[in-house]
Amino acid sequence: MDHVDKTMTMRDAIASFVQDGGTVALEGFTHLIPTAAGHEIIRQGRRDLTVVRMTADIVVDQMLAGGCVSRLVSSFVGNSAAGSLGELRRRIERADPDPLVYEEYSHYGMVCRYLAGAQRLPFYPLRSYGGSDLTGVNQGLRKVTSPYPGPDGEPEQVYVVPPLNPDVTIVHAQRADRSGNTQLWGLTGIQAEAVYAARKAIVVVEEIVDDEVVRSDPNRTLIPAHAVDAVVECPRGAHPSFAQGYYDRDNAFYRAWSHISKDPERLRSWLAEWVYGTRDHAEYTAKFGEEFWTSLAVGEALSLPVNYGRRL
Amino acid sequence: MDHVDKTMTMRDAIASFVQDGGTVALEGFTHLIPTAAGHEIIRQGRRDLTVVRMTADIVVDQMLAGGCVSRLVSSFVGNSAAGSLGELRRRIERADPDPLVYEEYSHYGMVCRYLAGAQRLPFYPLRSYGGSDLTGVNQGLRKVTSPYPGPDGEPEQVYVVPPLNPDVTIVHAQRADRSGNTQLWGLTGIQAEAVYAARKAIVVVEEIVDDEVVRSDPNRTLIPAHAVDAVVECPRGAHPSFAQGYYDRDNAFYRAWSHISKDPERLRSWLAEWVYGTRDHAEYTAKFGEEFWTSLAVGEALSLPVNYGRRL
Amino acid sequence: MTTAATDATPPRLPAATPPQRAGTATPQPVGDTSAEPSGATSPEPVGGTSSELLAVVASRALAGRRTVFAGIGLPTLATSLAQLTVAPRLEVVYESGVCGAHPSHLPETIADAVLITGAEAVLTMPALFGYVLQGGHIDVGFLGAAQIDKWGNLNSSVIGDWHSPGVRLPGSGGAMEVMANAREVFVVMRRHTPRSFTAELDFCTSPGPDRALADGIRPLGAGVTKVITDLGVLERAGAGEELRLVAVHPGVTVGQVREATGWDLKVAETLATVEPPTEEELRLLREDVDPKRVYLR
Amino acid sequence: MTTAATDATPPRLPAATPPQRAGTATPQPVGDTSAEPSGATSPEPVGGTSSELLAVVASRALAGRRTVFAGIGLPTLATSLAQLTVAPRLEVVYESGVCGAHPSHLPETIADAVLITGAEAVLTMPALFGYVLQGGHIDVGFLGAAQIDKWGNLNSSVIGDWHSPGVRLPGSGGAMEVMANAREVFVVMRRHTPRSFTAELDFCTSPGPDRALADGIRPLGAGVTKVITDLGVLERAGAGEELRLVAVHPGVTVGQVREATGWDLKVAETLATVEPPTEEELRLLREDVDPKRVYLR
Repeated sequence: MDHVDKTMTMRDAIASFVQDGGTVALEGFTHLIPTAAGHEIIRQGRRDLTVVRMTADIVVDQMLAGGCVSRLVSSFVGNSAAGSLGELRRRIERADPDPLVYEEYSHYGMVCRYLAGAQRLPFYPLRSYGGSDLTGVNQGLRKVTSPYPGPDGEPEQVYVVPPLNPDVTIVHAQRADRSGNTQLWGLTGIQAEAVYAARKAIVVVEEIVDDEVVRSDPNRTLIPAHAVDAVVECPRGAHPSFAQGYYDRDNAFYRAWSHISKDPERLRSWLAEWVYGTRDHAEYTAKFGEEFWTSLAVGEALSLPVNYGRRL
Repeated sequence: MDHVDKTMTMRDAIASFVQDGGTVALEGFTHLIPTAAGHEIIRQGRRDLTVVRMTADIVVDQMLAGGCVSRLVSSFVGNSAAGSLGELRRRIERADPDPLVYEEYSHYGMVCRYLAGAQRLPFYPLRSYGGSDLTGVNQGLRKVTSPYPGPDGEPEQVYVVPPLNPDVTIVHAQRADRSGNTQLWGLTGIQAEAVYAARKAIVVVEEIVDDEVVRSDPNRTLIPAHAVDAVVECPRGAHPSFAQGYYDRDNAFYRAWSHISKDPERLRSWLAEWVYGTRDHAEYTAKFGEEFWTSLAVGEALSLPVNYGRRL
Repeated sequence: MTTAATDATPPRLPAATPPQRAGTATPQPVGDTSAEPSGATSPEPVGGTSSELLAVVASRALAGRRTVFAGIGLPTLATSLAQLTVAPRLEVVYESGVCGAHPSHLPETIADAVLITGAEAVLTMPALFGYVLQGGHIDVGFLGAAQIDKWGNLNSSVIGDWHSPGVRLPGSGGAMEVMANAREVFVVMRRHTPRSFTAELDFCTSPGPDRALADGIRPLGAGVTKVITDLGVLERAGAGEELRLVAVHPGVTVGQVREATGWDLKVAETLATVEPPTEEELRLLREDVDPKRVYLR
Repeated sequence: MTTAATDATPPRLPAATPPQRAGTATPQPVGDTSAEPSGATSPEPVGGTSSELLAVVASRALAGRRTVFAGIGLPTLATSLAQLTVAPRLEVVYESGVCGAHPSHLPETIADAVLITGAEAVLTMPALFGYVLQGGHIDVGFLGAAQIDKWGNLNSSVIGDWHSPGVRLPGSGGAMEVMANAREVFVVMRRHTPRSFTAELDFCTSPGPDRALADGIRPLGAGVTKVITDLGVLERAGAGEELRLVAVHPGVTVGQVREATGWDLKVAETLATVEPPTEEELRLLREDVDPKRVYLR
């Protein structure tokens, strides 16, 4: 079979698939956060987005500050363990400079929403939420009675969440081929489900590799080409998070962010310099200098090969 | 942390975890079928088992002929594409020599039952079964009304299946460490979910490997040690199915089985010779002779390594 | 592996009607779907047609399609030919979880090791059935069955009563899921007979959208839209429509097809005659797709 | 990553009561959980206790436990010490999906790359939350919170009204799932104050089994069974029981603890005094577990 070449520049991919007013999921649990894509959304001045992200962290704070976001769906709002998200807190606590609609879930609630979305299910049941005040502030959380008796023979209730089907999901991965067969390792989180749940999917990768690399290990392909609409090569696109085997986490940036984002002026001047002031992610990374990247470099710890076998 | 050594002989593992009257799931979708475990169950004369297996094929026909099984839960009953399961058909069509209770599902119905079992959910919804006559003969299939309106604004119904929690699940895999961290590749089917759904789990492997082998590629561990109770080293234990990268499928045996199992006498003499007549799987494999195994040997097609990285 | 996708060929039915409950002389119906290449017991198809013709007609129907859920055998021929002709970017997804296979040898089952080595992706069952199939990523699913009715409902479970069947067939496998979730379903039936094209199924394993709706379940796909047989081609557009004869093979009459159908078969206003395989289609099938004639019989 | 498991230390509350809605001078409460080793802004804990004491007490409570769902920081110290003392086979599962980590360096987050390289398994989120946690494989989960009440319900969402909060805290993360599914939950609170040990939560993020039952949901775990603070140890057995004081640290009086608690704290009939860390426990913590004193403060 022929292959469709889905490679695009980040600029074209964002321009093609992220629309004002749309719902954009950016996933990657601490690892492989699609920061470069978030920056390009800011550069292109998208407005009124619903952003979906389990762990709303620095990239979300930046998109909020960029004025791109009117609604947030998340299960954790914080700068990892390093401190605060200044813009997010101002938006939620004081509607400053604008209100932010916030749909709050738990992590597994979000996981189950993606699972329902990926499986075209009308709802997904889970064992959380019983007795939580979240059920009072989130109308998405509802109950279903199981048609099977519970362990005590009585009818059993369980909470359910509704499916999540983003207009576009953006994930970052280590590598893909040109048609979108995507391989990631280390923490793989919810990326596959977020991609399958979406109407369109952009995969940003550290490197585009030859078909033979992917095909040497088909079990490593967590996102097959048929689920992918655009492949963007963008080395170091997950900074300040990390890409297992490619570069380490920039912990200093995480700590610094709490201070930057605490002061709206400082935050806006950071955006002006590092996002609006760079044409693309290549310029952003170059601005840090090679010495900086050397400090995040990692050594080699190669997986031992497995044999897929060949008919003799 | 210290590791628990969970390695056991096949004999001890079956004796410890498979009880008369219990529910035993054997999974492996064409690939990595735990045949050797099935044979040991026959040798030990287990009775009145409920056997759960998505694709009830040769190993199930053999266990039926061994008189071990009174109930079958499955979504496909046939000798792959190679022909009939004689004993199964006699049991279902003519109660010969005994009746067999059969719970019939579709493949995804079984998948969802394992998913519910692994997740301790009271039920699992799916988009199948609407209008199928299976809902008339299987009381496990029930409906739930979604608490969210459907696309047309009206209430939406969906079928659900109940959780499946076998007393023991047995799977075959390429390799594991002594504590049960299990790696498999090629077709991985429903093995992880079947193990997590079970009260006890036996993993049968082509080889037990050093901890370092497993730890060089943690994403390849689909079944972590905490879900495993026994690790049995049993090379060629999946014959006549195959183990990707270890040996190929014995297609001639599949074709032969239709003829063997068609004739009850021939089937019983096959069992006498190959199962009761061998002390264990090592004797069974030796009986085939090395030339035979050479005919199923596979060449090398190694996965390219990935870098997990090392902090410098 | 399953009637769902391993092979479009249905299990052959026993010769006797009703099926002999004690008939030791009945052929083996369960799973005897001739997907095994050495299964040389299959008779030449009746009606003067051939695997080649069925494969060619099926391949043409794949024009413009992106993803196919298919088994081994006739679907292998049809999809491989389509990739060489009308649908160069067609991706075949196998029930075993393989996507984008690049096999070194012609595969003998949907789980053949040669489908895995060098594939683009291998998925777990929850991902394959949940995300790919139920998730709506399959354009066309190929199915076979022992019986089909005029709404495209399929039986692959039993001949006779389910509780005490004359013949126990393999069951659904993933057929029910393909029917429920693929955008449309193609059925290839090697032998068009009144017993397989029946007014009343002995048992409905895989229901089309009409039965789903009657059960209060919203169908996601159109169900069976095309049936390719040794006599011709039947089509329906989706829910609410009966299968109707749209084309016959050269030399086949409408009367022959109606006689071979167990219900009062409707015929399209403009009935076509199937265009015979071109020389190029036959050359590709014979030289490139299946030079050893594993499935071409 | 989350209050669920990243760190047992709760976000510090603002000094003012009620929290200033426009208070630019409030400390940063969101996520300021001091899991960052360089976060040297944390004050020395009050009450004369220390990270060492809390870690030692928590580690002893892990005797006989098989699996722990834990974060980085104090739980790292407690679980690592337990592996060297009372629970050599203890497996730590991280919210990031890592099982059986063998890190080359002390991890700085639950997703630190050094936890992945050399680990025994790394799971996807559906597997981690669905199969491991909800599946019932976790004996003990460590949680932190901004507020806890006498039934062991936890607040990590907001101070003030949810719709217009004085302080927006990180939220559940996986805390609700740990509470709902782990056999039992240990809470470590560095500062035992009436504002964090409150009669009435501002918001219940992670409910214990009593609240679940009242909502008609069958709880699977016992909820919070142990709270370790700078003043002592509180325990409850499960649904229907209040937390009660079972032990105080040397030099701490019952009156002090009751005064620092926002509800009328019950006291066990036989109140114990916490056994101070042994020399061996301290040696292991200081020399083997955290020789660079990343978390030992």
